[in-house]
Amino acid sequence: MKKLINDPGTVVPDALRGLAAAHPRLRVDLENRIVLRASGPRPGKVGLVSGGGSGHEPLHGGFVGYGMLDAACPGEVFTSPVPDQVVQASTAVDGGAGVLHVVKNYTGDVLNFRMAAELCAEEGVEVASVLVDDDVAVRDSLHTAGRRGTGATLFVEKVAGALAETGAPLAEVTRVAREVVGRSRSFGVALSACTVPAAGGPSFDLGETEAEFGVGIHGEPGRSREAVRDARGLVSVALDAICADMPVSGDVLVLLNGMGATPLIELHIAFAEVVDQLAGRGARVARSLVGNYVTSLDMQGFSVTICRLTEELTRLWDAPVETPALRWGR
Amino acid sequence: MKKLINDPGTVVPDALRGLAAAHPRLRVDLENRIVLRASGPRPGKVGLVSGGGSGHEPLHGGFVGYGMLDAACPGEVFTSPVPDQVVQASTAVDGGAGVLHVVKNYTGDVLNFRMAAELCAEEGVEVASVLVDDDVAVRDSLHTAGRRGTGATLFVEKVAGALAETGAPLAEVTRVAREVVGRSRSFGVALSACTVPAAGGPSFDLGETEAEFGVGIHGEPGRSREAVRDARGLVSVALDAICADMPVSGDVLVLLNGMGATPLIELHIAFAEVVDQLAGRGARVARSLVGNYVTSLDMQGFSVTICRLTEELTRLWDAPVETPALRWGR
Amino acid sequence: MLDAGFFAAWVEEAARSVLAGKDRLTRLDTAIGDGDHGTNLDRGLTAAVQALADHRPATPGALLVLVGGTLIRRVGGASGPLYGTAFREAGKALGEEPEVSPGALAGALEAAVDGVRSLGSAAEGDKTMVDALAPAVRALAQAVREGRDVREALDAAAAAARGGAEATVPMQARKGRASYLGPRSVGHEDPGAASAALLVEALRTVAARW
Amino acid sequence: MLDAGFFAAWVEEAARSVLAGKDRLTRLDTAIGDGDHGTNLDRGLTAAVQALADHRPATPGALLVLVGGTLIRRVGGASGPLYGTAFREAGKALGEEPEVSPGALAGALEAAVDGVRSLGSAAEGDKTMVDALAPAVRALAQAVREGRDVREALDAAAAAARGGAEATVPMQARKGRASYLGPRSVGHEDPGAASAALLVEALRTVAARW
Ligand SMILES: Nc1ncnc2c1ncn2[C@@H]1O[C@H](COP(=O)(O)OP(=O)(O)O)[C@@H](O)[C@H]1O
Ligand SMILES: Nc1ncnc2c1ncn2[C@@H]1O[C@H](COP(=O)(O)OP(=O)(O)O)[C@@H](O)[C@H]1O
Ligand SMILES: [Mg+2]
Ligand SMILES: [Mg+2]
Ligand SMILES: [Mg+2]
Ligand SMILES: [Mg+2]
Repeated sequence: MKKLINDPGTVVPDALRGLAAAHPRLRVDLENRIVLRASGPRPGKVGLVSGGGSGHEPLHGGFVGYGMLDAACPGEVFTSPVPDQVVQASTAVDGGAGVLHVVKNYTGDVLNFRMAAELCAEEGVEVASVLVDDDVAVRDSLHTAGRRGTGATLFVEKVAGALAETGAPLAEVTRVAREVVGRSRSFGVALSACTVPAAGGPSFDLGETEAEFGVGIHGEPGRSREAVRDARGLVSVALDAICADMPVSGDVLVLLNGMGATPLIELHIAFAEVVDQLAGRGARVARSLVGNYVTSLDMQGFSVTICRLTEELTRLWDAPVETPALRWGR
Repeated sequence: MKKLINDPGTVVPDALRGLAAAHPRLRVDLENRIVLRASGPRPGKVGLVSGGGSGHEPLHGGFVGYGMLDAACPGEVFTSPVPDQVVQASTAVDGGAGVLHVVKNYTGDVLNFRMAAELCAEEGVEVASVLVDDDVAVRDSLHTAGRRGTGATLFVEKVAGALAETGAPLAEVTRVAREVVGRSRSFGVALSACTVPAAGGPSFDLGETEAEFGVGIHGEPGRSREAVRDARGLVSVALDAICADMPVSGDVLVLLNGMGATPLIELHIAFAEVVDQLAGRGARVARSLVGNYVTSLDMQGFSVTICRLTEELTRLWDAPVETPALRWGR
Repeated sequence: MLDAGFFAAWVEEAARSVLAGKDRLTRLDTAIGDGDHGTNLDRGLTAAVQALADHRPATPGALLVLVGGTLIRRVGGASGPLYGTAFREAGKALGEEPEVSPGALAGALEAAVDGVRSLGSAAEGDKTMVDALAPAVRALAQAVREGRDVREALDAAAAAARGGAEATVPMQARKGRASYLGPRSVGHEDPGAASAALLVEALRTVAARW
Repeated sequence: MLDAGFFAAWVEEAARSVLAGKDRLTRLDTAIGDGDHGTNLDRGLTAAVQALADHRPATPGALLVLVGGTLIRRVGGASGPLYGTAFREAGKALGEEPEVSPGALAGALEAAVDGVRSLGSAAEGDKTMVDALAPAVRALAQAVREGRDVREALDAAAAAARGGAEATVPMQARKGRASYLGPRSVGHEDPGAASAALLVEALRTVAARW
């Protein structure tokens, strides 16, 4: 394992120091591992808190700022944060209008955020939660852990963040966040595994001509291992899976997301395929984002996330945002 | 070789289609392979044109927009553009105040841009050129091809672009561009080679414990192959090389750049080291950028670029910019 | 007999054993999860040992509650809240008694498993730590009911835990990260079941030399 | 004898030979450059063959100027302008004559090398295409001066080009991308010298069957 790190045991604190130094508009509480807006909470504004395991950068710390998150709680690599982090973040960002927790649907995230929410309630902070579970590679069922939360998390954070910025009440912000989840689906493909620093080796071994279909963002193997195809073929597998789960038509928002080690030139090639193939399926890519946003350490591969837009969602997506990783409109 | 591409022969046009679809504010001339601002030339404003081989994304196409480039000319992968592209781009962006060519110092780029400049002159477009040669890994000499242009290209494009936006004349824009070059130095380290799609295999083979020191951005081997170190050690090698060439003190602008396949979490770790170690050397990181900006396809590794700031350069760096890959202040 | 010192010794032995088995747990989690289970539990138990070194509660109940809270505060992931709850529920069940009878121990571990089950809503057969914990607690309770001494009873519990962990190999996961793999989760031992077996075995080890 | 048809045949033969040697050229360029030389030259010569198919100029001079322009327009990189200039200068030297004498051919190729030298300012020994082109042109001129026929003269030129390319192996590069490697550029054949040898050999091949 060759990595640009000092020590597998200090990856998260070392990276947080760098994040803090790179972004003066963030306040990084190194001791408690919380990333906050330097400007502090705004009275009357709903606070948005998210978090999860590290290794998915820029998610979530890179999305803290005007129009998006108020705080992010980074756990260890691929390990959800602990309740204390979430409680402290929630208390810190509460402007009196309550706090929305954006939680990706993993057992660890769900349990730790649930415990945190209970503790917040005890401390008098009103908390609502939205569970993001957009990954169609996982068969949904009442009897399982359900679907993973992946790329749609970015959409939820952006859209709910924009609405929160207008002073909308917690119930409204929660409603729109849930609406984004309901209208969004994702599918991921890996061309290589990732290596968790503390594990020291790749999370699985792929042959020179194999790809993992239906992977998440934690290096877990996917739904199936198949022969690799060209960008056109891989995109078509992803769109088939998404469209089989959610009929896609009309105007959509697309995230063509890199898994961390796939260069932008390749992501653009895949994105061109997405646009063409969605047109063939009767959908128009009205808004989009192409890049490494919801990553899986050094994994090669990509995911596609599609959100069926409404007028409101489009407006909130277009609203100004000013974070390290996403910025427009101001 | 596993890549998210359709065909090694169509990488550049396929990616340009994706770039066009992802960024409505760009006008991508697919036939002539030019990336332009959709808004067209502004009368009286100096036009900024850059270009080079593809495979370094977001450089240069991702830097076309307000406050930075007017046009980019992407060549084949790692192959400088041809003169026709540069001539057409220069003609297209000329607002009557002349055009500055930002050229990275590689024989191919130099020759093709020189030919283009001659053709531009014949067509009545006034052209000046700035040659970026910031890479201290290459020993400079009158008898060789000289130093490579790497990370400082981004600084030149940003700073000169900001000055051009104010309506400054070509001579002024050229002067400030040259000043950035004179005050900037870079050094790169590779943890893995990259794979040129048409070549089909890695550009060199590195052992599990080896790193290449002093690499450029074209997968060429570096100045030496040595034992890999931790982030602290690798950063210190880079800073030693830079500081041996250019005394560094006072306020500096730093680009901690990923080579394409190094995840952001690792870049932040390395950046924290840069900040600490520069402080130990008497310099303060006053401005910075951390991410994959001047890449080498799917290479793992990083480079550090340092520019000794002046008041003017700081102001121009801070000026608004609105491009796909760099955006702030509006 | 089973005083706070005994339970402190258990936590120390568990930490040792998880450290020794860390790479194996991480390998198991790499196969059907995300490769952090060994590191997670090691971090948590190391913190728990430290917490006990800083301040050793006087009663078994308070000690286990402290350990559980430490796990919740330091582990994260799925196993942090689940193991944390297990220890907390066990501690709460023990109340403020300074010494624990075999029957009270069995009752506390039943409370622990119930806590895990109600938090994670996993049933036996879902391929989780419950598949090691539940049979262990059943075997313990059964042995205690049969009047066996605590060492014999914990031998039975440890054997049942190990057997339960091994029995997860052919299961298809329905809870936790491994469930994402569907049929591909079959053929691997569940990392949480494996670590649960280590914890019960550590209890047996400490009892044997107590 | 050496009419436009002959030069068109040369370009076709060169394209064939570069296509066949493409992977080798790219491998050489991967070792001390950026791994695109084979692709670059193949793209350029394929375009040149196409350009000649679309419109075949009547004179050797115009034909070579067209080929050179096509290379400049289609290759990019260092080799595009350099080879493009070589063909253009050769073509310009030939003027508007419909047929080319051996002496005129030697003069044209001298003009070609001069063009490369003045554009790239590489001297012999710098480990570039000049190290194959310059000795080839010298051998050609010498053989023509000695009155040998064009086939023999081109045999000598091809041998000198190949020898010149091989002689780049021990050189340390001072021009082009390989110069970045400093001493590490020693021990590899220069890709541009290798392709230059292919071009001169193609000329010999066509002459042999003309
Ligand atoms: N709902 C659940 N109920 C009980 N145990 C669970 C549940 N979900 C996961 N687990 C256990 O947690 C283990 C994984 O722990 P760990 O790797 O530390 O957390 P994570 O899955 O968040 O990375 C699994 O092997 C399983 O035994
Ligand atoms: N200054 C120069 N003069 C002559 N030939 C040169 C010069 N620089 C480079 N070359 C030749 O060009 C070849 C490389 O061509 P190519 O790989 O197509 O371009 P690039 O180096 O831009 O990738 C080198 O092997 C060398 O022979
Ligand atoms: Mg985990
Ligand atoms: Mg090249
Ligand atoms: Mg895990
Ligand atoms: Mg080359």
